[in-house]
Amino acid sequence: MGDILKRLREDIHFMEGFNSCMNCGVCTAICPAAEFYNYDPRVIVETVQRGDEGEIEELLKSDTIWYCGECMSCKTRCPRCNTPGLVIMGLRKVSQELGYFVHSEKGRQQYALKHVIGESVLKRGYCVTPDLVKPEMHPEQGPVWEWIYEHMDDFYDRVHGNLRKPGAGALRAVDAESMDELHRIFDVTGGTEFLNQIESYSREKAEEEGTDLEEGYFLRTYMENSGNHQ
Amino acid sequence: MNFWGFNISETRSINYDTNDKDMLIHVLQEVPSCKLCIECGGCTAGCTAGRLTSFNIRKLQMFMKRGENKEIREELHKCMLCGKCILVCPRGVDTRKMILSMMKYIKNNQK
Amino acid sequence: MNLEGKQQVWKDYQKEIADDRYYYARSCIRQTFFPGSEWAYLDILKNKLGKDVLDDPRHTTCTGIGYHSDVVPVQTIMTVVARHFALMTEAGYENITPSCITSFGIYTEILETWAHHPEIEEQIREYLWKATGREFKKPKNLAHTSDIIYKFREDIAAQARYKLVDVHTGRQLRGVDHIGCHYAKMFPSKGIGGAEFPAVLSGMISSWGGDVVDYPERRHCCGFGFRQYLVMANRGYSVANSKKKFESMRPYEPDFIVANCPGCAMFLDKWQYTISEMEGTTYGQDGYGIPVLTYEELAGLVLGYDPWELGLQMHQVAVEPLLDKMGIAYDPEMKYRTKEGKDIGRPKCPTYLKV
Amino acid sequence: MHTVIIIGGGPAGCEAAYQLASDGIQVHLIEKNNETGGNLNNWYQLFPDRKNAQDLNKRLQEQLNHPGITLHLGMEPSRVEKDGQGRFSVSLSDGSLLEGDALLVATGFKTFDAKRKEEYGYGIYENVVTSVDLENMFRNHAIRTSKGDVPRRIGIIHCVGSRDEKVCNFHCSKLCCITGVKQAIELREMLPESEIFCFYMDMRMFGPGYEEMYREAQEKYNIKFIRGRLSEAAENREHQVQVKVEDTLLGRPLRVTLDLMVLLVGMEASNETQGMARELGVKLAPSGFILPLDPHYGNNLTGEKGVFITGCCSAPMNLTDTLNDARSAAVCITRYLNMK
Repeated sequence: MGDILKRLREDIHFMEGFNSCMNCGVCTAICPAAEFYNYDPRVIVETVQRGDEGEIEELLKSDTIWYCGECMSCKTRCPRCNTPGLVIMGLRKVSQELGYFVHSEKGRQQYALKHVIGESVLKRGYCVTPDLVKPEMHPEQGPVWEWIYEHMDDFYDRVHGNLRKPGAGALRAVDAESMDELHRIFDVTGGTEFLNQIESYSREKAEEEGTDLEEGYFLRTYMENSGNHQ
Repeated sequence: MNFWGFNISETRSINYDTNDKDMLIHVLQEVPSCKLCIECGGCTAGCTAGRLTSFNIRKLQMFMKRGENKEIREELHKCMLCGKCILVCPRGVDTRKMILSMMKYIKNNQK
Repeated sequence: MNLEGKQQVWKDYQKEIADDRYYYARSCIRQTFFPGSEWAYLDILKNKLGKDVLDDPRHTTCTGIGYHSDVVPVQTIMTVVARHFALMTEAGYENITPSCITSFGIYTEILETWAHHPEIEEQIREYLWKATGREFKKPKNLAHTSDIIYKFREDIAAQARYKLVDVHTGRQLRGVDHIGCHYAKMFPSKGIGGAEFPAVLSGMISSWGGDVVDYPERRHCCGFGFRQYLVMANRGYSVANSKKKFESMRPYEPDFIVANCPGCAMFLDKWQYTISEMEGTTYGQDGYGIPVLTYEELAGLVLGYDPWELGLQMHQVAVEPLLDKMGIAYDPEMKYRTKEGKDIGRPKCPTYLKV
Repeated sequence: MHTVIIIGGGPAGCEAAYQLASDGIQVHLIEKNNETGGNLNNWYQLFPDRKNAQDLNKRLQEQLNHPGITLHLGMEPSRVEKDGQGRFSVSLSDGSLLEGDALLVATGFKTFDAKRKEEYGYGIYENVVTSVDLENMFRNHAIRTSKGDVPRRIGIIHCVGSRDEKVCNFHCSKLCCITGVKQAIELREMLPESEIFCFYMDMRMFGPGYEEMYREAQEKYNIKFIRGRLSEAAENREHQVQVKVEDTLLGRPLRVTLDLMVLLVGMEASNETQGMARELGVKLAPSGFILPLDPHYGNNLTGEKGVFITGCCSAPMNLTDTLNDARSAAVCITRYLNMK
């Protein structure tokens, strides 16, 4: 058995998500990603079922595995109790461990996600906080959000928030001890290493392209869309 | 890039309710054997054009049956009309005649 | 549509929900976009229903958005959640109630995984001990905060100051329920009413006097898709999914949408603005959008909370048409003021969407 | 003279009764309903020859006039006991007691309860019916939507309750594919203007004349076959059924609105089959049907001496196979009794 298959078979998501597939298509029929991307979860499961290492490597380097939105609608329906969404989580993990994600446009976005979400978790103790939803990065949030963003301190006070202040309440500052514990959990469980791995593969790619990781490369991964995804 | 950084994606779903089945009606009249296809792919496996291009005759006739005529307009000219597919078909579909009938329909219904 | 058929399904999926003493876990998205909802939830539970809820300042994100964006490994999220269980245990609580649907899905998934793979639970206990010196008991009861409101929906109805009825015509207001995908699609038995006909929100609408709209794309995802929204380049997917839902519900002329997932509530609100700007389409009456509420906001309105204290001014789609129908008194002047009444300006108006 | 007790008066039980009686064996046939025929009573026409199902039923009933057969209609066995000599005594629901030298279980199947596939909306959406409901519509010659209109577009859904781990049925019910083809043709004959689809995973045309019938459905009746299992159905404002499948051979999701949706419900062991298995201590297969002693040489035998099985209590079977299986059971029983 090749290295990729071995890694997949050790992955809990893959183990739980993949039994055997009869190609019935119920997953694709209701998949939001199949509706709007050139994506077919049935074909993903069929590919891993065939078990061809080369074919799976190609998959890990492609845009395809990054189209899924992990809504897990597929789990409800599969008559063989597979979960293509969990198979995707396994494939994405291995793609990132082996550095294959930087080969595709959608895969490279993992750097943007690491930058936006990963760092927010480690700095604020939350995945999202109001100051991170910058109106220029989120035009779709609209003028009300823009206004809230500009008057954040006054505004959150009005709706019972406790923005960046100690104590309980929405949007409070997480205390230093809890943040330390969160960091140590990331260190002990491999979370920090995983984020660093994404960063180092991305850095290599950025250097290869001669762009600055945190500026040019980040913006590219955040905004680039070749339009070849349907 | 627009102001938003994205466009609203279009659906890839086949909408059978709204699709145009006019070509299908035309072709079925001229080549009734089309109804017999069991989508086995025998035609595609040996297809001369399919070896060299993205041409897939099985899918093409299926697209016609679903009223997805755009794909047909894009792909049809790749067929070399060699007729190998007829030899293979286990249901005796006159695939070559089907292609010709599609071509005729498209020629007569140029947009 | 045959209601008795649905009621039979609801009977098949009744889950156990604790009566009292809840450990509360906040949500990244809900506290950012709906802080008033989190406040209202705690206030309703404590002051209207007399329940004991602990709002522990020491808990953090569950890292769920990172997990489903595939930047946080499973062992890490499991250990972060284990820490929440430890905090709950230390505080003397046994019932955990996350406010986020993705958290609820993840807690459920983790407990199920541990049940099938005790060796993973052992490993996580070791990790937690190593990282924090903490130990934990697994929660006795896990329920989403919308489950709690559902459980006490009749008590809320008994204290209601307003009903989901048009006071001018007596017509029942038509409500669309939108259930977050991770509520019951992964584990149907963990959701009230199951995955196909969830009753958690429709039950609230009915109890508070409204009429539930069931439309063809009801079960479809709002389109958040984690990486599909978080990365700008992918947002065409997110908005397209919500649009599909709006198009499908529009013929039913709903008066409001209610969601139990904070992300869905935010997106279904904001995308109506985006679609109106990009395509000129609006989905409500007379150029307005369809107001989108969290279930806490809906409960709050029914109970007579001030709309601006609930944070309804944070919505991009104007809620005033709904407030007017329900006959709720509000001060339009105060909508964008601070707590002290200071004027801090007001948001710009969208091009097409009436506000 | 030997006596055999047969439990279940469907086609298998009836045919076996007649064969045994013709061999000079005394037969007690127990049937819970007030008429024999079992599930056959619900059928309009048979495949592949489109024979009226009730003609066959009548023929089977007439055979029961044989003097060697005693019919116990409206009766259920309340207790079954076996003594040391291999004799069986069966107490009936009216308190009477039957005795016999062998027992033949012919308790058959039940159709899958379509409500268990919640996402298909049976019992909730107005225009979703089962294949059994449709047979009933055929008998009444009334194919109408809930509003009383002629359905313009009809979808037939294969594999409902079969090959589906979600409802704990791993097995293929075998007959639904051909039933779908037959019903599609019947629909076309009654409603020549309507468009008819079959949504299938595999067309399992296992019997003689079946593949030919499938071909005819395409060629002569223009039935449209789409390879994709139904994922979910929903009802729109007009009470039509909107379905979502993947057109798997094109690799694209497909949406279509139907006026009438027919669910080809699969077969499960009947409650009586499960009950008899428990009572007699015979083994069940994972499918819930009774497990024969050997799938090739002992398909009418169970692990219990003197207890025989026939028909759909052991697996989904078409009528041809059921009747053959009944004769085969009769042969086995005769041989068993002669060696006793």
